Amino acid sequence: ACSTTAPTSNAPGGGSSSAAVTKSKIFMAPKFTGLAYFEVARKGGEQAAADYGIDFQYIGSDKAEATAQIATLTNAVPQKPNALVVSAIDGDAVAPALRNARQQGIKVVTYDADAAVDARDLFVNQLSYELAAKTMLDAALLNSPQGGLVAFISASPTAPNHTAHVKFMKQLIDNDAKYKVFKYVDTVQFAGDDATKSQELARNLMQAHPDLKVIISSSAVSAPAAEQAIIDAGKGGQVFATGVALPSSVRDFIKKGHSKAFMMWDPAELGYVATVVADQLVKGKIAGKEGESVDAGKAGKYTILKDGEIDYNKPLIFTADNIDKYSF
Amino acid sequence: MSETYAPAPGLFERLGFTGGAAALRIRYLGVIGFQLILMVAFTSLVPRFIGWPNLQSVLFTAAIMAIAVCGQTIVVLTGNLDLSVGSVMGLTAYVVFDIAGHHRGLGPYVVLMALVIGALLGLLNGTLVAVLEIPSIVATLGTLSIYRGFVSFYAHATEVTVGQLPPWTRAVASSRLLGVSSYVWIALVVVILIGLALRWLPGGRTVYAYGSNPKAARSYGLRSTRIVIGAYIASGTIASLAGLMLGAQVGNINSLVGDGFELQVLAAAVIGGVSIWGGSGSVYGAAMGCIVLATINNGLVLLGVQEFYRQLIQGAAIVTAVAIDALVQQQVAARLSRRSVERAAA
Amino acid sequence: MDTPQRSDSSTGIPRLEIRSVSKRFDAVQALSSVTMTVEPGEIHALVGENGAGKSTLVGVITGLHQPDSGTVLLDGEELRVRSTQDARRAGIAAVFQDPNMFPHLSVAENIFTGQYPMAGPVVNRPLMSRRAKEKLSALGFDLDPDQMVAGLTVAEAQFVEIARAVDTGLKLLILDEPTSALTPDEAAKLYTLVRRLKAAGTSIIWISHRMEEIHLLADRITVMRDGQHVRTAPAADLDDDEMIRLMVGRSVVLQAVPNDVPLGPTRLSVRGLTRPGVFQDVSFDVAEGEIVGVAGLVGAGRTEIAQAIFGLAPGLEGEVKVDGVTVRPTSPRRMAAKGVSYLPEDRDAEGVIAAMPIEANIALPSLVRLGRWGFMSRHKERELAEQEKSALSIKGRLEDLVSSLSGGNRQKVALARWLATRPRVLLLDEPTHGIDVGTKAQVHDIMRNLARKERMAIVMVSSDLPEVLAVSDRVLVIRQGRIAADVPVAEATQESILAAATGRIPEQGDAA
Amino acid sequence: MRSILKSYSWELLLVVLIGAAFVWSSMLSPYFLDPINLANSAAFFVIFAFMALGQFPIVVQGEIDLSLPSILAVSSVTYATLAVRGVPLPAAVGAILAVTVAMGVLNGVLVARFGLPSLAVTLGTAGAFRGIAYIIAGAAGVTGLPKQYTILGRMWVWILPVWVVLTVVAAVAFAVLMGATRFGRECYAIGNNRAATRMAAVRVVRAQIGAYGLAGAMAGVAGIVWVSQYQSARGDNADGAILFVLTAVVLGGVSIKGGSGRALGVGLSLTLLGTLQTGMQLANVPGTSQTLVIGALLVIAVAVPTLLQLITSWRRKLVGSTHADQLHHDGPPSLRSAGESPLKGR
Ligand SMILES: Nc1ncnc2c1ncn2[C@@H]1O[C@H](COP(=O)(O)OP(=O)(O)OP(=O)(O)O)[C@@H](O)[C@H]1O
Ligand SMILES: Nc1ncnc2c1ncn2[C@@H]1O[C@H](COP(=O)(O)OP(=O)(O)OP(=O)(O)O)[C@@H](O)[C@H]1O
Ligand SMILES: [Mg+2]
Ligand SMILES: [Mg+2]
Repeated sequence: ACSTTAPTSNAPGGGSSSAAVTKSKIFMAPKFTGLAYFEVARKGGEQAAADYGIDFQYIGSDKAEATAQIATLTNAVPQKPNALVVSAIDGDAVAPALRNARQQGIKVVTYDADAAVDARDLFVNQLSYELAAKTMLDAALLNSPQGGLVAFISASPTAPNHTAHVKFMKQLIDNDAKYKVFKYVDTVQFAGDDATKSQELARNLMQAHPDLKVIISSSAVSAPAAEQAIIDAGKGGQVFATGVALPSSVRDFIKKGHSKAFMMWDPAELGYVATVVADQLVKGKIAGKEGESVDAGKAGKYTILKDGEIDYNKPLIFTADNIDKYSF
Repeated sequence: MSETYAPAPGLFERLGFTGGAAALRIRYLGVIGFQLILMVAFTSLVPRFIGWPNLQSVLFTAAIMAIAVCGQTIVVLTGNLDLSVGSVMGLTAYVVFDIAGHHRGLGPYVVLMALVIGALLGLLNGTLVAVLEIPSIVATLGTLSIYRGFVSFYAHATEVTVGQLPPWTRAVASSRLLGVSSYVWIALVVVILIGLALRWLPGGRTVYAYGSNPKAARSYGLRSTRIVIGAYIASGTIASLAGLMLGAQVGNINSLVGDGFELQVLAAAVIGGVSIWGGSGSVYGAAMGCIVLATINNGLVLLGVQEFYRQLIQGAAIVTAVAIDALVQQQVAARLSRRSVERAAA
Repeated sequence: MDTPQRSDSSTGIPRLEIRSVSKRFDAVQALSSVTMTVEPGEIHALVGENGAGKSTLVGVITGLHQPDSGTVLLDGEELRVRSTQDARRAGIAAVFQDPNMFPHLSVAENIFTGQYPMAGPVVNRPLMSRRAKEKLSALGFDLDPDQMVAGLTVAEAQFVEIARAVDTGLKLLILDEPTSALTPDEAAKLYTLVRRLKAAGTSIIWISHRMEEIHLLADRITVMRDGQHVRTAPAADLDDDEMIRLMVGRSVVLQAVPNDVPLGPTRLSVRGLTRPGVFQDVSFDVAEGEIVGVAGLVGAGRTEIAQAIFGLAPGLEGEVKVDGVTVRPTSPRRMAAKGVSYLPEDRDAEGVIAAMPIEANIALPSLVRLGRWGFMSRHKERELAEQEKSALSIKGRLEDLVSSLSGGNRQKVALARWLATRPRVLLLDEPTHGIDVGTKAQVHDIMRNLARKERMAIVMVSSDLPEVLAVSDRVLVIRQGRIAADVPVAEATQESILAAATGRIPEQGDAA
Repeated sequence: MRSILKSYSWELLLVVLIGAAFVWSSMLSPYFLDPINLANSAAFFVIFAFMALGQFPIVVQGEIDLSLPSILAVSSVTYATLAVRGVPLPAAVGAILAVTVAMGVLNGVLVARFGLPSLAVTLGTAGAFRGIAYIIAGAAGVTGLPKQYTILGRMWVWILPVWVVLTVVAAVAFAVLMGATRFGRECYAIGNNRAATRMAAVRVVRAQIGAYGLAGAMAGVAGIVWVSQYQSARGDNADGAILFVLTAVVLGGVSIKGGSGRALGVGLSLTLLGTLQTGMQLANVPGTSQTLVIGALLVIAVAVPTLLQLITSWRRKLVGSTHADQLHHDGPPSLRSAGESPLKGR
């Protein structure tokens, strides 16, 4: 009585793809609930749901653990959503759960943090890794035009997007003339999206490298926390933290002139695009093939690239001039 | 057998450490020795380590933890644990600063509010442990989830941003006195005050007595329920102060602030020689434990060592600390019992 | 002997009056309608078998237990105490049977717990130390008041407890078996103290199993049995036999039974056993069927020697042979496998597992035999337990928890678990410590039986000299970790043993 | 009959709660009663079940092991690394078991042989082992395992995933181990009174090291389960799982003070927690509420017996008789094993 395939459930419900679906049911699963960033993206998803008549649900655990997200996804499948929009906390560990969902005819779109390529249909990347790296370095240049020593704080050694960002930044500093003014500290520190830890690292990095000019982090928690630590250490205006941050959390720094620039994208629009893409997959408007183009309405038009990646690629650099335009 | 005895003054006695008091004091020396070894090692590898700016940075990192560890120490002295420290810190930080952000005129009442919230959370912990007799590790494991759950409920995935914090709290967080951060001074004051209270106030002595032998304490009419609840209220109140300071220091406060602090604080207490079985140890040792942890973290960043190794080294430090501690205690016990033999022989 | 003294307050109101007090613990009726009085300034001995309810009565008087019914009156007024602190305020203090120390705290703090001398809102620690020292010196005991209690010997700890209880202006002082851990010298100091307090008008309740000290001290004696008051009489009216008869409901005599069975070859042989700083060069032999009594002052190292032979002390020098085969005593398990067993002196902490049933306790050391491949047979376990239970006539059902038994029965369980392994050498450490005379005689019979019939070699460590003389075939005396005398029982007297133990009179050729 | 009911009252309570949770879950979500889904959800709890079963004898002995999730991480990354390198399956499994048992034994030696407090020791080794896992896995983790190494993750026995079946087998094995073997009896004895057990010629140190080694092996197997279910491994695997594991053990009626508890209870509590979580997730209850429910369940369930006792005593007090002193029989000190009289300092 042993078999290597799971018996599939034949409970009633949606799920059976491609057949004309008029109102799609889409679940959005962030890495974990409780972070402001994902909450903004959720607003975008809800906007898309309103615009396109989608049955939208926001699901997830408040624990930043892979097992918790896997449980969430596993239990999403029997509810027969037409699509899952997922930011993967551990892209490889959640892959089997996502593959299972796909086998059941559920479309899977990742946003923010990708899963294994064969575990999802499409990945809406906020910024291609290289563009993200460039933008962060541009923000660093705005802060410290004369360049100087850069240190990186990453979320965790196991977060692929953070790792890729650091890798590209190092390459750009090594090879791109524009960023030649920078040097970098080779060892990457990890703060696990924890504000306290980020601050401690920022302080220790400043001690370790008296000539440190910039701390760059692609964690929206770490970058503002590090800036705060710099200010409290009395180094505001001499050392800068930059990288990804919600405008709301850095408005104060920029207005007070401690910092010149942080970067991000519009998470709400990212959530919007991801939800619309999922909806169109469900409705059969797109097949998810390379080269296809996607019309996300008021959020613009995009092209599907290699490996099912859609680059949202609208970096924002927040400076004193524009920060008041952003309300998230 | 002679009527009285006066053992020949050994090294310990000549240093003023007599009898059992020596046991406790030697345990301090253990932590201090550990810290010295770390400092020598780091200085020889990275001379900048010993520079004043760096040391002051280490102290600043240790400050909030040193405050939180005081509360944990009081609870551990009673033979219990408080695993909800991190959640209490997070809850107070978020809730209080959220309210303060909406009611600008609160001023220093913010602190009062925080302390009251902390005391109430502590009261709940204490009631679960002392009245409902739930083993403390279980009870506070539960409230760890419950308190954290409450913050994320309350926060609704939004942040209290720097701009919303009362400016004076930020001012305290970044201010300095005699070249040292105010936080370090606050921590120093709190640690000393609590240390003094534990040593000189009847309530403090009662905590030690209860932790040393709960059954005897009860038979001497010490109110066990009151002592345990009191310890938890103290822990909650102190944690809320730490949470308030942490919130002001972090600036942007989300519902996850303070997560995992409980284990850091427990580790610091253990490294600082606070006996996990209750009845012995001191807040000074525990505060030293915080400095040890901060030193390890700082030194490794200075050395440019990868994060992976930090966990490894910190874990090894904890094990080494308890091992040394046990060794010292055994030595002391052996010494004392041998002295009894000498007495019998005298 | 003093005559009962009705001093100062000649109003005739008793100092303490207990009126039909009852107290029940789950299944046990510990006290049933006990009525008695204690007069001002008298020493009132309270005697009774183990489990008679003496300690429970103390608990009721001092607020440790709340009686189910009945009242306690102090100087004619109803006493309402809910803790020992309340009792203390009312003028009642007690030294309890179970040690109630705070091992991590200093001697001074142990003495003043809950009633610290204050200087405003803070504890006046220097004053506390000074007063502690005074109190101890008043007892003739000069201890460093800042020393940690964990490092004290049992006797020292006992004195700290006494110092804590004794106070000027006490109305009633209760001492529950205060001398069980003391040497005769130390006990004598306590007697002096108690007489002094009595002279100052304090009433004293003295609980003891030692007949001689009861006769030495008591004005009146109250006998209890099975939670009931049996009789109160002036000490002069009760002789030993009568008292024992009242306690047990029959007469028991502790007397030597001459050994009529010849001894066999040497079973246990110890040569040059040394643990530096604890005991040195201990050598002796025990033959099949022989009972060797080990006497000595408390702290002389008897327990340490017995435990070392049982494999509890690593780093040992010397040689141990069982039936001619050399065994290295490295662990209890190893020694048990070689047929050596050890009954610890601290029954509740080491002898039994109170929260487990009788059967599980009895079977624990025999688990290896009770099944195969690591499994154990419940059936065999019960069989074994039943057998031992009836052999030692232990009360209760097999599935009852040991915690529900009285001290004597617990001791029997502690012994039964070893007898079940059919040992060849039995090391007994204070086998009758804190046991009433009735059970004591029973235990002695069991020991004789084991030696004579089962051919075991028995080593009995005991501080009870009459017992040593009554049971042993040979007596070893330990002093400062060395064998000070090794004599056949016929040549030993209480005086000669004491002399060897204290080393006061360096006589008798045997002294090492 | 009555006494059986009484001695199994905790398990009965759990069964009732499971029934209630089933009804509640099926009302919350129409998808809950789908057997395939139930089986899938059960598979999710296998990892926790293995760790909880491993933890169980240790807790019965009155100790604790916080390092199991870290051992799992070492296991998963090592297994995945070996798999990617093409080491034959049996050799890989053998190596994993050897490594994880060794880690468990290390804990056991530190706790039992050197007498260090288990909470502190395993807090330390939890960090150290996690560091090792990161070092082995490197930054990216390990993926792309050959199929045969993860085959068990996709195998079904009739209507159940093979791992679920193996978990049930393991649970039964632990029930037998703790209920009918010498080792089990020794565990209970040690948990009740370590000193007396040692005096009864039981090889206490060996039994304790054995329990830790066994727990290590269980965490090792859990690591293999992880890899076979998730087809990848990273250094942070199962980080934070210890709270769930402890919750399962304690809710299963295993006293954290040691000496009591049954495998049946642990199995039932896992079922209860699984039912609740699955039900809530199927109903898309927000994560925060889930945390709150589980935390509250833990506290309330453990408090119920004392609460009932309190209520009866209050009632009795109202009626007039006083049994209040019985309530305070043995107080709340956590992790204090009964036999270790602190006075016996030697
Ligand atoms: N806390 C308790 N819980 C349950 N039973 C108890 C408790 N305390 C005492 N008992 C029981 O009450 C009875 C009287 O015990 P108590 O300690 O008063 O006897 P005792 O006369 O002091 O004996 P001993 O000479 O051994 O000290 C015994 O059967 C004992 O088992
Ligand atoms: N609680 C204790 N802490 C430290 N040392 C102790 C303690 N109890 C006893 N000792 C010391 O250990 C040594 C040996 O004591 P041991 O108990 O073996 O003596 P003993 O003759 O068996 O006395 P007892 O009659 O109490 O059994 C003594 O020097 C004693 O002072
Ligand atoms: Mg008694
Ligand atoms: Mg002894």
